[in-house]
Amino acid sequence: MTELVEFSLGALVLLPLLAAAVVMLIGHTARRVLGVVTAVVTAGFTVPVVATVADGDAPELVLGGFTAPLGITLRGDGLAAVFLAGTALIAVVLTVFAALVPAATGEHLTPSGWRPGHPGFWPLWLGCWAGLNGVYVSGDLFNLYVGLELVGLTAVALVALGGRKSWDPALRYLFIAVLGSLLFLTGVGLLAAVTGTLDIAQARAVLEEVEDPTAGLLALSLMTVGLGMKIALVPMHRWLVPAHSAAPAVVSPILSGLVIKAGLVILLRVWLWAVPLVAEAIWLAWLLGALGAIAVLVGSVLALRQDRLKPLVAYSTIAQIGYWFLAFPLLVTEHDDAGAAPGAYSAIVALAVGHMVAKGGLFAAAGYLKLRFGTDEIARLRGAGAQYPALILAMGACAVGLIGLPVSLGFAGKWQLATAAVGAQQWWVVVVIAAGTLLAAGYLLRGIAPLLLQAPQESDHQLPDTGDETAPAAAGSKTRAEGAGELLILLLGVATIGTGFLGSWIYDLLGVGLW
Amino acid sequence: MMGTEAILLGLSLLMPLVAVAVIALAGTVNKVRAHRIRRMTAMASPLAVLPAALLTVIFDEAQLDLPWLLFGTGLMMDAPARALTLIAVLLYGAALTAISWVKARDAERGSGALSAFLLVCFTGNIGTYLAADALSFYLAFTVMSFSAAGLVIHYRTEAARRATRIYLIMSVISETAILAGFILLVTAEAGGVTGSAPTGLVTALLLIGFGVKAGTVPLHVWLPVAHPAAPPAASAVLSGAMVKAGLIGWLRFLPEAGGNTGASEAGLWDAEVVATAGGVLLALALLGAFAAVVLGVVQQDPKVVLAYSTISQMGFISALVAVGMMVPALAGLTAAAAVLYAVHHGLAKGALFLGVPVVKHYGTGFTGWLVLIGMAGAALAVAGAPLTSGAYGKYVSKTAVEEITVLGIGLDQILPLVATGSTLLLLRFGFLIWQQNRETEASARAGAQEGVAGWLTHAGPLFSWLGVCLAGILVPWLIGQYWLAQQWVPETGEISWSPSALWDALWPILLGLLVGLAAVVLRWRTEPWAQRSLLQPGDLLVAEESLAARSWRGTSWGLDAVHASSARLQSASARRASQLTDAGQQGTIRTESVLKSWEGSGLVVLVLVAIAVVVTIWGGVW
Amino acid sequence: MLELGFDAITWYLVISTAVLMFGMVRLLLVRDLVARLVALDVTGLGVLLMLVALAARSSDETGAQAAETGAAGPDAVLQALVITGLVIAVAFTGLGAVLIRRIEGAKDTEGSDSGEESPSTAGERDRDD
Amino acid sequence: MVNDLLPLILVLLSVSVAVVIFPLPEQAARLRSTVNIAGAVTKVVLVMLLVPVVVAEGARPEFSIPFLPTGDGEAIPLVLRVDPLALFFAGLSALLWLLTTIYAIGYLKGKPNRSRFFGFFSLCVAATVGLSFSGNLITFLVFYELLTLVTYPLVAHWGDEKSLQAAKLYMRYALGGGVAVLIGVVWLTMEAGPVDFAEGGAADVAELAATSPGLAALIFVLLIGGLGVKSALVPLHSWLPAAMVAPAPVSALLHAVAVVKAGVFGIVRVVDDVYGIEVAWELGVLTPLLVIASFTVIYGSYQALRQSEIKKRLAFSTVSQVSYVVLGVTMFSMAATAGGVVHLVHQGIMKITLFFCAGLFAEAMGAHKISELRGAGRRMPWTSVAFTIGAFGMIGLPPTAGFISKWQLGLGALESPHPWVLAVLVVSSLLNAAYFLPVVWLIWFGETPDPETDDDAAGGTKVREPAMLLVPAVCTAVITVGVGVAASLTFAPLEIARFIAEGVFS
Repeated sequence: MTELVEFSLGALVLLPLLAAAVVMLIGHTARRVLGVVTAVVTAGFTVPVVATVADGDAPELVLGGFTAPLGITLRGDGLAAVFLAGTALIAVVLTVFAALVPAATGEHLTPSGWRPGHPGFWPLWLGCWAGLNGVYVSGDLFNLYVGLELVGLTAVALVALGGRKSWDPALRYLFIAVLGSLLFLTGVGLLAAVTGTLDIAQARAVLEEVEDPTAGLLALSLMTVGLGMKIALVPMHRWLVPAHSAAPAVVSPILSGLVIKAGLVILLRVWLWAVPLVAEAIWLAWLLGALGAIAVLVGSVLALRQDRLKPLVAYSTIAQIGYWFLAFPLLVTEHDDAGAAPGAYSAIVALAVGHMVAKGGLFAAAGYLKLRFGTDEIARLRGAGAQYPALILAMGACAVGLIGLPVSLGFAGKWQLATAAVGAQQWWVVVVIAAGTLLAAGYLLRGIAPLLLQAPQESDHQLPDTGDETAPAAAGSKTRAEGAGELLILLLGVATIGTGFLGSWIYDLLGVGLW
Repeated sequence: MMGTEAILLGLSLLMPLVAVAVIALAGTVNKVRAHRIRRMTAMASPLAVLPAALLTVIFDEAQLDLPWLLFGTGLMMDAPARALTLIAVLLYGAALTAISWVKARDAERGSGALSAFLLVCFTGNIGTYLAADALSFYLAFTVMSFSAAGLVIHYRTEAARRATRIYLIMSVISETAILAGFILLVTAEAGGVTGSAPTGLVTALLLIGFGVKAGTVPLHVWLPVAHPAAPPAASAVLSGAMVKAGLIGWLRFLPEAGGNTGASEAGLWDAEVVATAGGVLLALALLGAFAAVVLGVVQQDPKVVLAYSTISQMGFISALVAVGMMVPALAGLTAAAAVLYAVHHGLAKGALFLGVPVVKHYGTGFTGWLVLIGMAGAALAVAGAPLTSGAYGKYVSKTAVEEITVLGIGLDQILPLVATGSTLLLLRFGFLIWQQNRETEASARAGAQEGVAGWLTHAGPLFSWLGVCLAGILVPWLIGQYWLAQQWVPETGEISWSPSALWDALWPILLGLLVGLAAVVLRWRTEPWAQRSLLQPGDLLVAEESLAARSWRGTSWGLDAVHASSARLQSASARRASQLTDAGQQGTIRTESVLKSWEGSGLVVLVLVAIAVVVTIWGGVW
Repeated sequence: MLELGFDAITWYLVISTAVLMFGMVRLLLVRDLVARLVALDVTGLGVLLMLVALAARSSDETGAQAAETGAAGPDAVLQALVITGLVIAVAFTGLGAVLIRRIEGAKDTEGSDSGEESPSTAGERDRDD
Repeated sequence: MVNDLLPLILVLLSVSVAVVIFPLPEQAARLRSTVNIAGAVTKVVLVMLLVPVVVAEGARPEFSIPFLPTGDGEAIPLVLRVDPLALFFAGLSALLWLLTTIYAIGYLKGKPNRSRFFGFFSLCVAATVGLSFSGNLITFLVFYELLTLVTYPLVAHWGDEKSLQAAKLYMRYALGGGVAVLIGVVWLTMEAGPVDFAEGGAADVAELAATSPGLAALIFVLLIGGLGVKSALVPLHSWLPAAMVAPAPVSALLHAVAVVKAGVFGIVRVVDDVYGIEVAWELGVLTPLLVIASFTVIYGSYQALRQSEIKKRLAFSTVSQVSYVVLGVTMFSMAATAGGVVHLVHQGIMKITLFFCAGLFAEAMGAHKISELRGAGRRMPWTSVAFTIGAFGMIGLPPTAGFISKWQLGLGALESPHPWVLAVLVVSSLLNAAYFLPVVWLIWFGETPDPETDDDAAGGTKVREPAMLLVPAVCTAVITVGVGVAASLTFAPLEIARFIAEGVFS
């Protein structure tokens, strides 16, 4: 049995990479088929890994027999299993969606003008997925860096698929991503220089003996700032909104749902596994906490003011990112009683996975609406709910996940964060959570309610610039495939509510291979 | 097993309700058949009263417990209940026949509804008499008082609607007062701890609550307005039976007032508070008795005069109750006297009220003489002339209150003066009826006498009136001798026909006649005084209405000002709050837009990296 | 040579940090895209130079316990990092260049067609917002 | 055994009805109605089956799944447990859901978006039943928030500007309340561990109150503040009259059964089953809540007096009547608690009658203002009879259910350390009479018929009262009188309420 598990660990990373290479050679329709097959098979491979982790032991695979420090070990512990499962779920749904609705994969320039659908989506997306899996399961810093770069590169290219207006944001995203990874590389270099090894477990062992922590601390802070750029923490978030809203319909959920999670996982690996938490790192944690709180408030306020759907959802991402960093001070509280840290850690993971599912669904729905109606202005989308009841219901369910209302992972995450905060006497965290929840309800209501409760023939709020105010005309009738696409998004909505019940299962899973 | 009397008790309440249900559900079938059904049930409605009649006549004791109804209700018939129920049966039976046994043509408009309301009132009324505990009494009392509104509004004229409005307001006040009183009463009894019970509050609440119904002075304003507005048969019942519910309420539930064992555990209520309350009640009762005469005499409408006579007679009865409260020893005696007098008054007043239309329709020709004798007999009874039930009632009550003196004058001297007052009122009533009869005589002649057979079935009002008159003569004696005698009034025994007793009954009436004669001789014109608001029917009412209107205008103006200012305040603060949030949001957007440009965010990133590196390296120093 | 008491490796470290700093400042503050791309490469080279310096420094430090790494020369792990870093820098520079060309290309066509209506860009205008 | 699955089945029943109804196309009215009514009937039957088992034999069927992790390993479960109080509220909502569904089918015939309406309608009832069966604070919080979410589209059903504004106001209040309850629950769970509802109060909450009373009182204020929003205590009540723009069945179900009762049910749970009445009394938090409730009772009636629209007046009457329950529960006497709990059901039945009739008047006669009701007695006799019974119930006249709870509250007031509450009850019933009797007066004796045409048969222009709307209204009116008259039957609401009160004080 263990060979299957170890084989699947390796297959998780290498199969999508192989498929990415193969898919470049075949025709457009064949790409969609191969894409879907690869997605299903890769998801299949996650099952044994998650099963073994659920049983309590963390499978390891040493690639090519080279043991550390030179060789590469893939380790599937609790954190990896949870993120693998979440990514698999979202990836399969989005892949099938992309296959069913090719127009959602961007636009490509043909001599006779722009045509919907971009075949280049498939290799980039499979490469990105490979990078993601690589980041989750890799046990050493070098592999983290390689995975991170693979994800960054493919993500920038995926954004660029969105046609002319997505190139500029893609370029900006590129600059920020590369700068971030360079800082991360310096950090890795420093650590390697100090500890002589790249393997996380060994590096930690060495660092614990070294009595002068500045080197480790410098590496930690550089890495944190670098990854902060890639995850778009508040002062460095400006690239995310244009990039995620200009990206094609199926790419935005991938970006918001999955790509920024890679940065977060690496951050957690570095903070909790690689560098032993020393007293001096407290100020850095508090800096992150403060930036997180600002992110929650600024992100929500700006989302309130948006009048287009996709920027609104993008700003909501920035707000949700704030929650993850809000928990950092709780990880390193002085009187580090056993209760607070694991609570805060599992809160971050629950919030992240909850966000992954909910944001994936919401962005996919927003993109789909923009595809169908040609615009994502909330005022002109008024009454779109009448023709797409399932879609609006999915958006509602995802909104529940994002606001953090009960029976969603968002709620479980906020619950654990609040309990950890109360346990560590950090009352300001609870206040920020409450304010964030209410603001989130505010902007999501502003975005979704007009779609649900149409009164299109109402003339009183006629938009000055648009001529006709009849119900927004959908571009042509809904094909069967698009109908199926809509149901897929509904599946994501239902998943948001369904995963709500897994709060305690995820907590137990995370206990495996804890730092 | 449930005795036959218990079944009869249940039936007496159930039968009327069944009839009402039939009338109400008749609405579902089509128009014509519905009308016929309603007319048939109305005609049959007097039968609904039968079980109650049988119950009172045959049995002297009855007990029925319904544990599931409300909080567990019990019905119990004892001596006073038996007497009063019999009177109610007679009056309601007469009223129902008077309404329905007439030619279809001149039947009251909507007679079905009127008999339905009468039946519901009947159930409520005998319910109050037969109730064993506070809860069932309150249920019956509410049913009676709210369905009585249906009687008063019947003609739907503007006057009737004003009367009903006032009646409803007063009965709501009385209901609430009684509810609070009963809750206090029940908890005090259940609690049973001596001395702690709020006697003053309970007595005050019950006095007010039942005072409204019994027409004691300050609360009587609705009576002279409501009774005339109702159809004559209904006002007979209103004056004859419903007013007595207030009395039975007092007898049963006033602390230490009633003879029955229920409320008077030794020491639960402190006595002198009850006594003072009794004094107050006595003063109000006497005031009511005499003021009503003065106000009644100047009225124009015969039915208003009768209403005022009811107020004065009820003043007489409540005086008896007050004495019972002041001197607990006399409680049993005065209660019996009050009940007896109530019986007499019910029948006599009912006869007079029923007589009003009878005089109009049958006042002339062959039946004229019969009507004249009957009306005169009833009037004499009310006035308390010798050999009539009135004399008997007055005699019993006088003996009951011998020792009490009010401001030095013996109560037994004052009470007869009430008789003079009522003679005056009745003279006025007679004059008005005669005057009214004279005007209508010319037109009535045209109505030729129809055939004897038709005459029989359509002379409902005449027969019912005759029945009540006869009952008025016989029944009080019957009740006095046999029903009440054994329990309460053992020592008076036979009423003595000695000349002195006869003279005691006679001189007040002669005095009244003398005054009346003097009035006619001096031809006092009453018209000029009539316009003054104080002398309008319901006297205090007009003043109260204008006062209420003015105060309502004042308060509503003040309240609207308050609400307007609070609304303004609210909108101002809401506006300021939204400006604040708007400014805050604008601020965040402006700061955030600094990061919009590449250089802007680049600078911030640089600063952040610099901070991270500097603090890490030199962090250790702090 | 200015003797500041640094041996060669520390000099390299100082120089590489300087290159890194200048590259980053230039990258974050310049408006022109191509200049920014060049600055990106300079920063990349700065980082790689630092890694090389670190590799060298750790080699002579751990020279004594060279046994377990079995490599007398500079630290192999860091060298592997440098090579990978180079490869990734090349990949990103290529992607950046393509994007800049497309953006500049799009800007030019927009500038020129403001005069006359050219068929090829007709398609673009209706996707204007 | 099957009993333990029953609470889950009851909750999932309405959810499955919603899942079936949502995708139904608009025209499939017949299928939608059958599914709806079938679901409602089965629910009522199941609840009836539970009554003897739970009340008589004292069985407590329970269903629980782990839901939220706590620091020390074992997870806080989602618990659905049926105890008499839960059954009490679930029975009320199941019965009234059936009647309101019939009413809604009739009311919305031919109107748009019916699938969406009935879908959210059944979800709303699922949330209410879930809330009543919840066994610990977390589950209660979950269904409390779910109720807010699910009722938003119902309040904003018509989709016009007014209802959107009202729905937004409602959402803002309800979510604010929800967040307050969340913080309270988190704090309580951290301080006293996961709190399970237990008769007579949870043990660890009691020792928390013993160790740090200040903290326990603060948490109590947070919880009651959050729940107060939905039970429309005065400072937090302004969403309720605004939400009157919703269609009649929604305002009937929301303001008589689901939303308003959820808040008050929560308060009863917190006071009786979390803190326990004695602990709350020692903490001294009951008296201020009692004062607020009394003020709400008077203020609600006063505001109702000033309204000129029927539904607005009923809304403010709801504000005042719902606080009776809070009044009863916080008076610290067994009879008063029984009175408060029984009023939970009675008020629901009476108020839903009034809302049904208001909907009927609006639908058949187009009467929205009270002045337009003149002469309705003649034109719509059956609706007017139902309305009159409902109004008499609200005033608290004997044969109706309202009298039972008012009498019980009165007795409780005198037993409790706050006898002055009897004065509040008296003043409020006077005010009730002041704003309900004129309406009844207008209906029956409003118009003075002109003498010429006043023959009884004509009866003015009779308005057709649609049967689908009339039958539920008359049913609830009959139940009002039935419950009032047969109050002391074995499983009548009053007996169950007394049974619950004994549990609370044991």
